Amino acid sequence: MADLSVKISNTIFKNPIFVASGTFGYGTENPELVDVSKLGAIVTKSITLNPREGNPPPRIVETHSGMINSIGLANIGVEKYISDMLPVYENMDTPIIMNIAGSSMREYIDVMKKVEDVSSNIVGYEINISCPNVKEGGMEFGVDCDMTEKLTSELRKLTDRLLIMKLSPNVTDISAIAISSENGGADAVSAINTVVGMSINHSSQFSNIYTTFGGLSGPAIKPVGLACVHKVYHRVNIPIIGIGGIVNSDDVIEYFLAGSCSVQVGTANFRNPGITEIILHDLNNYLNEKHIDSISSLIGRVKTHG
Amino acid sequence: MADLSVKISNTIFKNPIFVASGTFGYGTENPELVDVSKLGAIVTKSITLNPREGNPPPRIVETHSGMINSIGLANIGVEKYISDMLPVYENMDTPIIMNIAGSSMREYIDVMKKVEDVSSNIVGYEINISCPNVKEGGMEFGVDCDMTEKLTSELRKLTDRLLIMKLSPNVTDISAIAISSENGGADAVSAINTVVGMSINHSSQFSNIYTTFGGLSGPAIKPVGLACVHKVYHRVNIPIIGIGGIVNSDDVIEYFLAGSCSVQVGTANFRNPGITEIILHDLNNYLNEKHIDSISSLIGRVKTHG
Amino acid sequence: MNIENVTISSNKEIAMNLWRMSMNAPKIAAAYMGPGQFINILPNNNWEHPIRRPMSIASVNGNNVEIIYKIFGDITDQLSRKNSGDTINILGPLGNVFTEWDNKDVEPILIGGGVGLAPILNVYESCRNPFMIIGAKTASEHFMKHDPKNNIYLTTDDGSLGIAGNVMKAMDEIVLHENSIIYACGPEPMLHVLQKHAANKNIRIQLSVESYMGCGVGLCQGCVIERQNGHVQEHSYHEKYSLVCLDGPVYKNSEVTFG
Amino acid sequence: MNIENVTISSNKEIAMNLWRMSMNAPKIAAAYMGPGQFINILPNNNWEHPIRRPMSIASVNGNNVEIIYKIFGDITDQLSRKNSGDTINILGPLGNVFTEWDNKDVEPILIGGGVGLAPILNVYESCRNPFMIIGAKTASEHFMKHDPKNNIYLTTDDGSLGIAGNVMKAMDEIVLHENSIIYACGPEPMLHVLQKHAANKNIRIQLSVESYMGCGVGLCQGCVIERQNGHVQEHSYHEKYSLVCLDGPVYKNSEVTFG
Ligand SMILES: Cc1cc2nc3c(=O)[nH]c(=O)nc-3n(C[C@H](O)[C@H](O)[C@H](O)COP(=O)(O)OP(=O)(O)OC[C@H]3O[C@@H](n4cnc5c(N)ncnc54)[C@H](O)[C@@H]3O)c2cc1C
Ligand SMILES: Cc1cc2nc3c(=O)[nH]c(=O)nc-3n(C[C@H](O)[C@H](O)[C@H](O)COP(=O)(O)OP(=O)(O)OC[C@H]3O[C@@H](n4cnc5c(N)ncnc54)[C@H](O)[C@@H]3O)c2cc1C
Ligand SMILES: Cc1cc2nc3c(=O)[nH]c(=O)nc-3n(C[C@H](O)[C@H](O)[C@H](O)COP(=O)(O)O)c2cc1C
Ligand SMILES: Cc1cc2nc3c(=O)[nH]c(=O)nc-3n(C[C@H](O)[C@H](O)[C@H](O)COP(=O)(O)O)c2cc1C
Ligand code: FES
Ligand code: FES
Repeated sequence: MADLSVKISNTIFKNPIFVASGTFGYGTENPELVDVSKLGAIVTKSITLNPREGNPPPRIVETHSGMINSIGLANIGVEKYISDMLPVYENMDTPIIMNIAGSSMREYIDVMKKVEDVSSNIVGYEINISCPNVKEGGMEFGVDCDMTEKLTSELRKLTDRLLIMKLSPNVTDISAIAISSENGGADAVSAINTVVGMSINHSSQFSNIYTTFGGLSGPAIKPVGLACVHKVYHRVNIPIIGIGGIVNSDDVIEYFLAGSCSVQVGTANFRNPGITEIILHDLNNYLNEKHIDSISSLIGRVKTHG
Repeated sequence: MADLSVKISNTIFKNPIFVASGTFGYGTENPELVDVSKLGAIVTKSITLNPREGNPPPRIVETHSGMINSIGLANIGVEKYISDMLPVYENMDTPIIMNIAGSSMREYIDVMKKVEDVSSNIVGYEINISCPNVKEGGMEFGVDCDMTEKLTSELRKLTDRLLIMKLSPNVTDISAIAISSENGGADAVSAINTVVGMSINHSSQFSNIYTTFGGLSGPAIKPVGLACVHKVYHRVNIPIIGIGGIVNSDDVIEYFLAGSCSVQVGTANFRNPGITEIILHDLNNYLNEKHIDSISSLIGRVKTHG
Repeated sequence: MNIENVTISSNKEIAMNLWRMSMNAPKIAAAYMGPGQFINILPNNNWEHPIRRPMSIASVNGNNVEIIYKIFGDITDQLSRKNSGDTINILGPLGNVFTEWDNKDVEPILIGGGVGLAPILNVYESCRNPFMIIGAKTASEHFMKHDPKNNIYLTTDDGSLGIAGNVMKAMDEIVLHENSIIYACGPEPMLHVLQKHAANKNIRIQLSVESYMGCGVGLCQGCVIERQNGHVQEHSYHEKYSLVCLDGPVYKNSEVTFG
Repeated sequence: MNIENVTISSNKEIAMNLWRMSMNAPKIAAAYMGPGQFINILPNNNWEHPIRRPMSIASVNGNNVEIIYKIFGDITDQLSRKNSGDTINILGPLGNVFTEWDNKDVEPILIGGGVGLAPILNVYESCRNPFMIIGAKTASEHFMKHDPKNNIYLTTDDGSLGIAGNVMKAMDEIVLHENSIIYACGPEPMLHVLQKHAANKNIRIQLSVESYMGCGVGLCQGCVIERQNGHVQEHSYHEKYSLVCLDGPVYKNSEVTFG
């Protein structure tokens, strides 16, 4: 049996297959279709200070090997997260990583404070500074090194739990933002959030997305995610959680080779909410067949030429 | 019969279907497979001051609905372009747009000067400031507003022919670079060049591309190209040539609606060197069926919500 | 709710571009709750189209689940090329159901437009002799008989079969009672007109709506439709928008807003 | 060079995961120049796989063009699911040819490893009784008889059929003359060893090489292989690298470098 466990800072996860924020709800939606206790971790939907209805429809559209979404951070808000979800998570074996979004430093801080003020078993926070679909998505942080570092260090003061900054690919230099996160005291970075995209119905001439621009995800962006992870890998010493277009165990191996220490599965959950169980099963077989004792031994081990 | 002609500055092209640089060689390669006289224009492979062998293999790999390339600007060099290609172009009806790449302001200038010094019928230049695969690809220009404006204005002094700056999607704010191009005196911008990507063979653990990073193209990036064009459309007054994942006439319509005044077909040529003829034929039928008199009437006409 | 690899038992073109497919889907058939529910279809393993396609259940008989679909794009084209014996992957049953049509006091008026006929036919087959109106553009899109004596009214936009005009034209032939309930599925403009009509006549209506679905199971939040209640707070969740895949696809009276 | 929609006339598994497909391709058959050439295949209209797949021509008879392929990934899997009567789109004939094998003075030694056997069989069928060595991992991958009396040698890595070992083991059985020319196609390590062997023995060799191809027609510059001449200038074009799709796939003696 290959060792699938991975370590981020001082936290050990039983396996590296996490579900990505916004693609798995609050983790409790589909018990018939997926046994969440098998997951390495659940990253919950971005939570903001107040509840949000999200953007008007149309919110999603398929593209070649991908999809664009502009959900607009529809969520129950931090109060309800605390009152309704945290107690549920107390009784779950699966580690919960809470994803937080905000439109100002204040909002991120307020949300985290509220959660830190109550007792809960969540293992960490993923900070969304990279949602391309709403003003409140944190993108003004995600494209700016100074603001990223400042936000990270402010949040670092508030918690001893894992602090993970979620990076945007829609920047000239993702490594710079990763370095700022590291300098600010993040335990890890996750990459990537969605790629800015647009889709038009040639016949009706309408934008297929209400907000015109949305976030591209799915297999189409796997090469972008791998490139971002590998670039960041050479520039920071903290672990990287790989995201983008992962649909099978081969993709997981590739993300590890590029430099990830764990991965998140997003869009693929929509096709099959139980796909992470399949990926985990195949990953185990893969490692056993190839006599790879520990998946962590693959991190960053891609062989380059020349 | 719909009017397919489009105008960029003072130049009228008989139709908006161009072939993209680096995906159609020098325009003379496959006379059996495509009648180039039907094309709106041919953008030739990037030319540098000296000939270049390009990068070692592997240079290309397929990805989901796309491909990554790292050709490394293999080209015959400007001398041979002048001696061997310009005379051929004299006898061709198809407008030729010469694409130029360089590693320094000097190199771009030298290449253009050499071509301007001889007589030829090329209609304009596309300036590659966005090749992600080689140091010499101009990316240091393409990510920097000041350098883009400086380069554009230096080249503007040298020619009265069309001057088109080719933009990279791998930046935080593509509009800013477009504005710099406009300020520098460009007649148009073209967008997009390839998206930085990476591909790994999970089994051999090798990078599938010699240079590790390469440029992602094809249908996978169509949403990215449309988004870039539409963003730029609202910020500049010069025409935009749309590029990225175009494979059929519906895609062309979508690029027009987003704000393009003509398009370039890239990767699709590899699948079928005659695909532009099919696109043109279908485009004509489309416009006739929908009673759209002139394709130019569609530019930027996407209907947005709210 | 189940994910099932099912074997296709038949797949036939029943009118122009309109196909009926039957599949052997024991788990989904067993969990089926009634007309209105849908399944989410994955016809192949490749990722060109990452997202499943929702299709209303047209009937359930024993282990057999049927859909009726129209060829629109790639996936419905691929479906039409499947042969009996081939397998596809489906997820379901999903969504809620039409209600009260099986109440003896109720006089159902079933209205289907375009591919909206699948759930409508499903109700029809469980009712005794209800009124049914099926609308299409032209005769070749119909596969039933215009049979007013048996309460079946077909309409065509071009008048090539049945009543010329849209489904509202056929409504004129039907006397509405206070016990009438309209059950409708079809294009948004049709649902919109029917919704207003029912409100004007003060009769009940149940509408099966469509929306673009990313998952069908409440994960993506993509499939929303706007609710019509006036009580939406500024900071709220799920008051303004309803998830069609979970709360729908069937909505009552003026629950939701169109256009 | 033509693009042709062709009808498949037969498609059969001839050994484990190894298939032979015949198609009716009159234009490509007419333009065909000899063993070594290949076609570039597009089995469907969707863009999940934007790029065609190159396959050596295994034979041309009248309008009939044959390939022999092994199931590696998606596209070869899709090919294996095609039935006779189905159509696919192919581009060809592409590339150069093996030469001199039809010269009476020449004694051809044909060597195919893995899927490299297609062009080798193609030469074989045009030669009178040449030596031929076909290598594979195990017996189930072979579809011919080990028949040394007729100059056909099969090898298997695991010794389950013919000569145990790789193709070099079979070379020991063959006496080389100065008129011998080796014609080889197969995995790079095999070609590499054979190239060195031929140089040592001072005999001629023609190698059909593979490379990742984006277009097959000289447009993408993706398919390069390094040349072995020492005359490369710093600023040159096409001296250091050769385009396999145009200049190859057949290279002579030590024209190209491996690994
Ligand atoms: C609850 C529900 C029930 C439906 N029942 C039926 C039915 O019984 N019979 C039938 O023929 N059709 C039905 N549809 C519509 C059906 O889902 C689309 O026709 C189908 O998705 C088209 O797919 P395509 O690949 O062939 O076409 P595409 O080219 O992908 O799309 C054509 C159009 O189909 C719609 N569509 C595409 N993907 C989705 C998606 N994931 N979710 C919703 N709509 C989409 C869009 O409006 C799109 O413009 C239903 C839709 C919903 C939401
Ligand atoms: C000149 C030439 C002749 C060939 N002749 C034959 C033949 O006669 N029979 C045969 O079975 N195979 C032949 N091949 C190899 C064949 O092209 C690959 O097996 C095929 O592309 C695999 O496609 P896939 O989608 O099934 O697998 P994939 O999963 O796409 O790829 C598996 C492997 O196939 C290779 N490959 C994929 N795409 C290409 C491409 N566009 N160009 C080159 N290689 C690619 C790569 O090495 C890749 O790792 C030939 C290749 C070349 C270059
Ligand atoms: C419908 C949808 C909603 C998403 N919502 C969020 C979100 O609320 N917060 C966040 O950080 N990322 C969100 N994401 C981004 C994903 O977590 C992930 O980074 C991205 O989809 C890329 O991974 P994938 O290609 O596997 O989907 C969302 C993605 C999708 C498709
Ligand atoms: C193999 C290959 C080579 C390319 N070479 C060049 C080049 O030399 N100069 C350039 O400006 N763009 C080059 N490009 C980028 C294309 O011109 C185009 O911008 C990009 O491929 C996106 O369009 P597509 O999706 O239609 O391919 C190249 C693209 C490919 C795939
Ligand atoms: S379709 Fe995903 S939430 Fe309804
Ligand atoms: S395969 Fe494109 S140039 Fe050879």
